[in-house]
Amino acid sequence: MTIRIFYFAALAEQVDCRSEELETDATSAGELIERLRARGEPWQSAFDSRTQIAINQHLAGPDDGLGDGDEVAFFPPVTGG
Amino acid sequence: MTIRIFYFAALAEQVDCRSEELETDATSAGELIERLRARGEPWQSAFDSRTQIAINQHLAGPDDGLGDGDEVAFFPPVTGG
Amino acid sequence: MKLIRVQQEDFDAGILLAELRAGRSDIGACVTFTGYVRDLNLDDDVQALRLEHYPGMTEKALEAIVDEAVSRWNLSGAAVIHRVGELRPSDQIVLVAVTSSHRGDAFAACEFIMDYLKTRAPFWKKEQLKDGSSRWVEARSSDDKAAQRWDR
Amino acid sequence: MKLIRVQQEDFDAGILLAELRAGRSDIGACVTFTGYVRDLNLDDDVQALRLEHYPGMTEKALEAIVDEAVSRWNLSGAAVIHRVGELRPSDQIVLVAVTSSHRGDAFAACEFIMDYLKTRAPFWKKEQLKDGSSRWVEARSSDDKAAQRWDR
Repeated sequence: MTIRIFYFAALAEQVDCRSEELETDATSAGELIERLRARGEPWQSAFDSRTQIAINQHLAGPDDGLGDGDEVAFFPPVTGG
Repeated sequence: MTIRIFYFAALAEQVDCRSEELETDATSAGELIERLRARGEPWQSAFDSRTQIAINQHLAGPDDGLGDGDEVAFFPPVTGG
Repeated sequence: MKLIRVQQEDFDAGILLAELRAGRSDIGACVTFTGYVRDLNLDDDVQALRLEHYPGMTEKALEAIVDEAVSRWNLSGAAVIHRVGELRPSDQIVLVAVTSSHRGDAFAACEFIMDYLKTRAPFWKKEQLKDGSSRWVEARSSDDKAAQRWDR
Repeated sequence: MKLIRVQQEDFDAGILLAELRAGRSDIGACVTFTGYVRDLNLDDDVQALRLEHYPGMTEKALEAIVDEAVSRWNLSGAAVIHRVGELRPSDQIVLVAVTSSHRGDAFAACEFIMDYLKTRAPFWKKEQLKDGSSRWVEARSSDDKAAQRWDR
């Protein structure tokens, strides 16, 4: 299935990528992160326990499932306000 | 000694008096209230347990002492804001 | 910076905030409370509100409340404007504005000032009703409880 | 009445409040929070702040936070305006305004919205320093704790 991924802020700078379209069989956000980290550096260390996840523009957790056409976003803890 | 007394809001309307100068030997605000109530109605029932007291423009209690020239005020619970 | 005003005229919160923030670029947070005249109380149509106060004591009482807030929280500035005299529904009655580098302090101090003002500042409201009668607004026990939360 | 805006331009709190109160004479209380850019952070002079966000999700996240506030408290209206892009010290960043007939509800809801916004709305700040360098602002555990107070 195809997934659209967005990266923001420090995380986007680290992996030097703001968005990509990915063909993947990852069934959860956590699985998707593992596939991305398997690319090696800088991907390997760009994700950590504080990395936040959004699926279809709603905050999500690593166990939340993915479907074809989903929009997934990864970013550091937010600092607005 | 001489005391200046102010009455406010519903209490002022009840006793039909906004201020007066009084020669008294009352040594506390509570004692002063008793002298005023001794005047009979409407003074008798104008003061109750909710009546608030200020001495020299600071909130005070019935046990607080009075001195010559003091400004004493009596009023119902405040309702500003 | 401390501003205390008791006045008949209306006020502009924006102008007051500018005064409170003037020359301070270390202020991260401002919390304001504005109170308005409501047109309904106890199911009766309120046509107007008359605010009586105790000139001389009012300013002292407000200043004491603000000083207490300044002693309890880390504030950059605090302002209280309270109107007196004849007011109409939707009119502004009171503005409390608190600035701080920490939002938690600004929220707590602003609410504290309002809760204390409601129970310690010598203002009294009298409502003019549609039928021509008028009545003094009764103090509410919920206001006493709100103020007691801050006791220590 | 619910207003959510994410914009580059500055905003006027007075105009927003007028929108929020329009035609409502039953509103007794309004609490606002305004956040400003500070010129100092970690002892470094901040020259400018760049606010990045996640277009599309930002509005949804703010709306969800406001909806949650509306479900928890008795509110007449709530507004959130958040700026993005390049800001300067003393600039306004964010305004949260809540109206209610009860001041306790207005205070709680306004602080709740800010605490949730700080931890759940996809904004990120990058500081431009005097020496020409720049850095991402770090999330603070005090903000997490503030938000957790509202968990249930």
